[in-house]
Amino acid sequence: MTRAVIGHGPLPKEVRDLPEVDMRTSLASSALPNPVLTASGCAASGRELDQFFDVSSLGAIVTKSIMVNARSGRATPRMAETPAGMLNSIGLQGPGIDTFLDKDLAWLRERGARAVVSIAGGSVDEYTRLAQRLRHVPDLTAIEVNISCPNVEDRGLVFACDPYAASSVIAAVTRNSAPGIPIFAKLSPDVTDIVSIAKACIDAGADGLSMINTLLGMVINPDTMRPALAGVTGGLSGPAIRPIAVRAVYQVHAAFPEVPILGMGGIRTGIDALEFVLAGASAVSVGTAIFN
Amino acid sequence: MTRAVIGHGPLPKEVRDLPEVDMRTSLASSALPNPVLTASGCAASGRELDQFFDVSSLGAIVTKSIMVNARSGRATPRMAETPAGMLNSIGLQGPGIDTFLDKDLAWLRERGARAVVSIAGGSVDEYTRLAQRLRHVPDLTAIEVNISCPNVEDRGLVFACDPYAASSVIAAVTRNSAPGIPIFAKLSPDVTDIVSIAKACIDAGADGLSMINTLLGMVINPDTMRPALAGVTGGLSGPAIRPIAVRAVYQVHAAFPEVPILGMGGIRTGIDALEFVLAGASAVSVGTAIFN
Amino acid sequence: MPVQIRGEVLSLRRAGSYHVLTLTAPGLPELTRPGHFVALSVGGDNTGMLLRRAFSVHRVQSRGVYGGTLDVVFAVLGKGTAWLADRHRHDVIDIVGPLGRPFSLPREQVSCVLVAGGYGSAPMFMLADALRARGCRVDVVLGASTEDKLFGVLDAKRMAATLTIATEDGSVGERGRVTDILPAVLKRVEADVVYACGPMGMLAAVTKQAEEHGAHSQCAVEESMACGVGVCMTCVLPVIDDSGVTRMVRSCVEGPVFRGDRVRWDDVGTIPADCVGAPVMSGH
Amino acid sequence: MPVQIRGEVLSLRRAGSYHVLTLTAPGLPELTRPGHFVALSVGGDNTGMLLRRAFSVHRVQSRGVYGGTLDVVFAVLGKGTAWLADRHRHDVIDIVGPLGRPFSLPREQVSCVLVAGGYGSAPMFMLADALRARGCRVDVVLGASTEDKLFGVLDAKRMAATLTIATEDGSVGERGRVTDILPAVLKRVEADVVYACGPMGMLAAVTKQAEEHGAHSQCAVEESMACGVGVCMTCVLPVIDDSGVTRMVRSCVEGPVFRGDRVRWDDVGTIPADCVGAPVMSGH
Ligand SMILES: Cc1cc2nc3c(=O)[nH]c(=O)nc-3n(C[C@H](O)[C@H](O)[C@H](O)COP(=O)(O)OP(=O)(O)OC[C@H]3O[C@@H](n4cnc5c(N)ncnc54)[C@H](O)[C@@H]3O)c2cc1C
Ligand SMILES: Cc1cc2nc3c(=O)[nH]c(=O)nc-3n(C[C@H](O)[C@H](O)[C@H](O)COP(=O)(O)OP(=O)(O)OC[C@H]3O[C@@H](n4cnc5c(N)ncnc54)[C@H](O)[C@@H]3O)c2cc1C
Ligand SMILES: Cc1cc2nc3c(=O)[nH]c(=O)nc-3n(C[C@H](O)[C@H](O)[C@H](O)COP(=O)(O)O)c2cc1C
Ligand SMILES: Cc1cc2nc3c(=O)[nH]c(=O)nc-3n(C[C@H](O)[C@H](O)[C@H](O)COP(=O)(O)O)c2cc1C
Ligand code: FES
Ligand code: FES
Repeated sequence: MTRAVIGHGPLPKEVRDLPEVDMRTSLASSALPNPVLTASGCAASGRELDQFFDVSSLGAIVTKSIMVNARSGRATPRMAETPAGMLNSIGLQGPGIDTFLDKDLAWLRERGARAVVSIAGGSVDEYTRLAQRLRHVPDLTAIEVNISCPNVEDRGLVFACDPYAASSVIAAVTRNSAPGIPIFAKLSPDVTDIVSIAKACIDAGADGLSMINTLLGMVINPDTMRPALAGVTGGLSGPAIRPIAVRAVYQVHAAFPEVPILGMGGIRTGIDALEFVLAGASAVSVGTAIFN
Repeated sequence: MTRAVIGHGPLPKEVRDLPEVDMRTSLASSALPNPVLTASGCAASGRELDQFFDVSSLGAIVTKSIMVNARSGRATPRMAETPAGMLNSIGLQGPGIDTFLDKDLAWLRERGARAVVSIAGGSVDEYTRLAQRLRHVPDLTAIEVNISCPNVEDRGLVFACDPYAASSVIAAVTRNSAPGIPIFAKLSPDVTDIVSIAKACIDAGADGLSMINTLLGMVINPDTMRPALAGVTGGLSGPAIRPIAVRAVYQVHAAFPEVPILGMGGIRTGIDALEFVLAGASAVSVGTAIFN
Repeated sequence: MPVQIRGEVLSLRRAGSYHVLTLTAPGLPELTRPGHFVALSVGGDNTGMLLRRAFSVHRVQSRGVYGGTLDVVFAVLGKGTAWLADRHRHDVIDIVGPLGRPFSLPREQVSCVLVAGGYGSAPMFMLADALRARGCRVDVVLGASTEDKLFGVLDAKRMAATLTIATEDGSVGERGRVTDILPAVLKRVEADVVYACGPMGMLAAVTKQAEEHGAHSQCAVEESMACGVGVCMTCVLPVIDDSGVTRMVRSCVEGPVFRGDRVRWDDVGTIPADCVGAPVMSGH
Repeated sequence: MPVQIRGEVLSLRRAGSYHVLTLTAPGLPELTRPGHFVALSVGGDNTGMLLRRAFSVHRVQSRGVYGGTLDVVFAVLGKGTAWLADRHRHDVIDIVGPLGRPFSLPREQVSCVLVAGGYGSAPMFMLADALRARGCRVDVVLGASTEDKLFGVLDAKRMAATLTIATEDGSVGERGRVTDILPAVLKRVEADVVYACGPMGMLAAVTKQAEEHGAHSQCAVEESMACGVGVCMTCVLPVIDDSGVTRMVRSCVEGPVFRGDRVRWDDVGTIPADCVGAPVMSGH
């Protein structure tokens, strides 16, 4: 989108078609030089991409969702390509918040790149501890709360699929975060009524919404006749889901025109990004297209 | 899938890769010579396709969802192509049940083709009247109940998105249909928990389930900066949604292994069809791929 | 009765802003009448582009070593036409056709004016041949925004009794639109029938001018299509039937050629309230 | 430091069951070491195939009119490789590379055995050159199910001190698998290091045989990859680190070459219970 972002490596080759104008935007109270961010889980913590282009030129890096403890993730295969999309079932592999802060976030700060830290938990308590841990971390652009996680305390029900569960997490995070840091709730499209989940998050204190996370999908390998992913189901991302993402952003923006939205889902080009902006997004995240 | 189905016109060129074996299957109590059907709304009532191949060689034609009265549908543009998919917002244009029975179903019967009649309504009463109207129609292979319609009596809430509403429609249809005719409830993937909707339909008397209908999506035209469809949102179909459809079939089959499932969503090839069968479908419908 | 054919690219050449694509198409020429269209698959294997693209048949030839060829003329508009413009000799393109209802030809030897905007002239040469074979007089009116967007000027010159051209920038012919010059032509040649192909706005205006002149009009419309064969209901527009009732009819099977006076041009893109099955207004 | 290059197809030729693709790749040769891989975009514009495909670098040449070329050897497996096999001269393919960690080269002049299954020999020729340049002895062992699935037999013959071949159908060399013939070779040449590239099962067995013989092993693995550059965590396998702790590590950046004795071959495809961050078992 900004010329600096493109053409030097595995990043959306065509995210460049927007006019060369002042691209400054903001995520709630945080100002960004441009509205193109990476999507959580698709850029790790930025370091690998910095070989290809200057990550500090991005609106921000949204880091891979981090949990309290180190986590090995799911068994492999973790990925299957699908028509204009892909499934992943990484299972939130990561080093845990302490190592993340010491190594990854420290690197981003040193590098001068803006960071949106994505957090994930298996219980309201885990989100609370993550928020507390981030409370005294300086210079965060925002916290993105990945609520598309199973609640281990409620039969594995995904927080993002229930207004009450979603609201409990967001309330805990806002209560325990430093005042002034924008809290974005990341919504799942796998719900009957995304507007009601958005409302629950806003009412619980979310400053903005990130949407959308992946859709639950599955591929069966015709040769083995078994699910292609070790984890059986996985999250569908990529251009295939763009129409669903644009619809979700549009619906939620129509209901809450004042609430900033970080739009994502299948963005590959500047034109795609523009579609999200027209639907109501203030900024966009690029995920799967980074792999292309 | 059966050789007769392919190669003569706009029909899945590659739906042929399954082994040449006995392909007989059944939809609940109805026997089919092979498991490939057309999807509702993608084959009209079969007559146009008969120019390209013998429609009586299909497992069955699932006819365009019919309502009680003639209906003009939505304004144009009604279609937008998306990555590996398309959006449609036809708005159930059709001639109404009487003309349908006189002209379309009569033609199918004369032609010797099996027919699954898809019905759609704006109220439980409309579905009831459609079931009654079909009660004395001989030789129907099944009735497919398209419940992805807004309930005009309940703020336009889609029947398929609420277990109670879905169950009311299915109960009314089963109660008013000829005994012995299989009733398939067609489910929408746009729900938090498709298993609970499936359960509601089965408990209400559905003999089988058709899944999935389209997902709600939207495209904004970057030139006009307005929604590409006159109806703003539309239904997403095609290979893009296949992983979601396979997942839905798999989940519902796991929960209700005895209930026959007519699987659909993005099927283009015999391999794709096999994926649905492995996920638990007894037969498959081909929709968007007919246009290719 | 359309057929499905795997056509091989014989040639692809530029003509002004347009591309002329010639494909092998055995079996197609014999079935094709002026005004028919074909639907071409685009993008190749594993493409994200699912839908066929519709193009008027420009020319068919049934003899020759290839056992039948097809020419279409196209402008690069989006992804699919960009892909077509990038084909090479021997590439294979899947063709379904001929589709739709062709132009109606008059029984008598009447005076016909063929009006086209941009690539809308593509089907007009087959039509002119058919009309002249019946002894009709054929005059041609072509229009475009600028010279390079006119198609087939030389051919038109050769076959038409007269050729009149309008370009919006005046680069050739009169400065203006076809509808600025059409009334004079209708009058001069005492036109009985007007055949038109081009943008909706042009067709609406041509229909009106034909009516004012007392001529019949036959208009080939271009509506966005998903299936092209009548099964999906994407391509509808409001058309008045013989009994005066308006219906939303499929332009891929009941068109693309319509009697101009039957199409409710001003209501295209809407569902007229008096159309069959229109939503019943609630309220007072 | 990888680069992204739009490579032009210079040639595509068959070699037994495989295809050898030569692309222009200015800037790539200078950066590439034996064992590096490249990630190629497949499918062209508007393709439904989003992900790059990974291929070992077979050969690079930095001189010549093209300012750098790249050779990869591939088998047609699915849609993406089928697309690659259908390319023509001058087609453009987007390349990212070199990626991953290359083979470690010994400091001393030791005896090296290079073992490869199928197209696993692709990276071995650059490796053999590098080893011989350091004065190492190089012996090669190639295996495949059948003769046409061996790659580079002639080249291997030319450069290796000895070449031993096994095919499962006995069409050339010994009948059997590489691991049936490897122990004898290791003994005969008094191998210090074994370099291996091929299917996981082969790598596991080669590692074991190397260990039994007392040789080091360096194995290039092939895990399914989404990004190829370390950002997505798709390509992990359980590897023991210097302190004896097992972690799920990314084969695209910490591999594809691993010390054989560090990979928990039997646990590939699982999350070993003693691995860092493994789910804590609940219950008794
Ligand atoms: C009966 C008929 C005859 C036609 N004849 C010609 C011709 O002779 N020469 C020519 O250049 N064009 C012709 N067109 C228009 C041509 O079909 C479109 O320009 C073409 O489909 C655009 O495809 P695209 O992939 O480049 O554009 P995109 O915008 O990428 O297409 C996206 C989708 O929208 C549809 N679409 C977009 N624009 C149009 C349009 N104007 N009309 C119909 N569908 C559209 C496409 O078919 C596709 O499904 C005709 C259309 C119809 C319906
Ligand atoms: C480091 C590395 C080096 C490789 N070197 C070579 C080589 O030199 N020659 C060669 O022929 N092949 C090589 N492969 C395997 C090659 O990447 C796959 O054969 C190829 O990706 C298959 O793509 P496809 O579209 O034909 O198959 P599809 O099955 O259609 O691919 C679908 C998806 O799965 C992935 N995938 C499928 N099979 C494999 C596989 N075996 N390994 C990794 N990803 C896979 C694809 O990349 C794609 O994302 C290598 C793989 C890796 C990871
Ligand atoms: C490999 C992969 C890993 C992901 N990991 C996370 C994650 O850790 N946290 C999260 O909130 N979203 C995660 N996502 C979802 C993306 O952030 C994004 O919401 C989604 O992929 C849609 O955008 P896209 O189509 O541009 O990829 C992941 C997506 C992919 C493809
Ligand atoms: C143009 C179009 C019209 C459709 N009309 C109907 C309909 O009338 N009733 C219905 O139940 N489903 C309808 N569908 C949904 C299909 O029957 C099918 O469930 C869906 O498209 C997924 O299958 P596919 O990906 O193979 O198209 C329609 C789909 C399309 C593309
Ligand atoms: S395009 Fe499908 S009915 Fe006309
Ligand atoms: S493939 Fe993405 S981290 Fe290795």
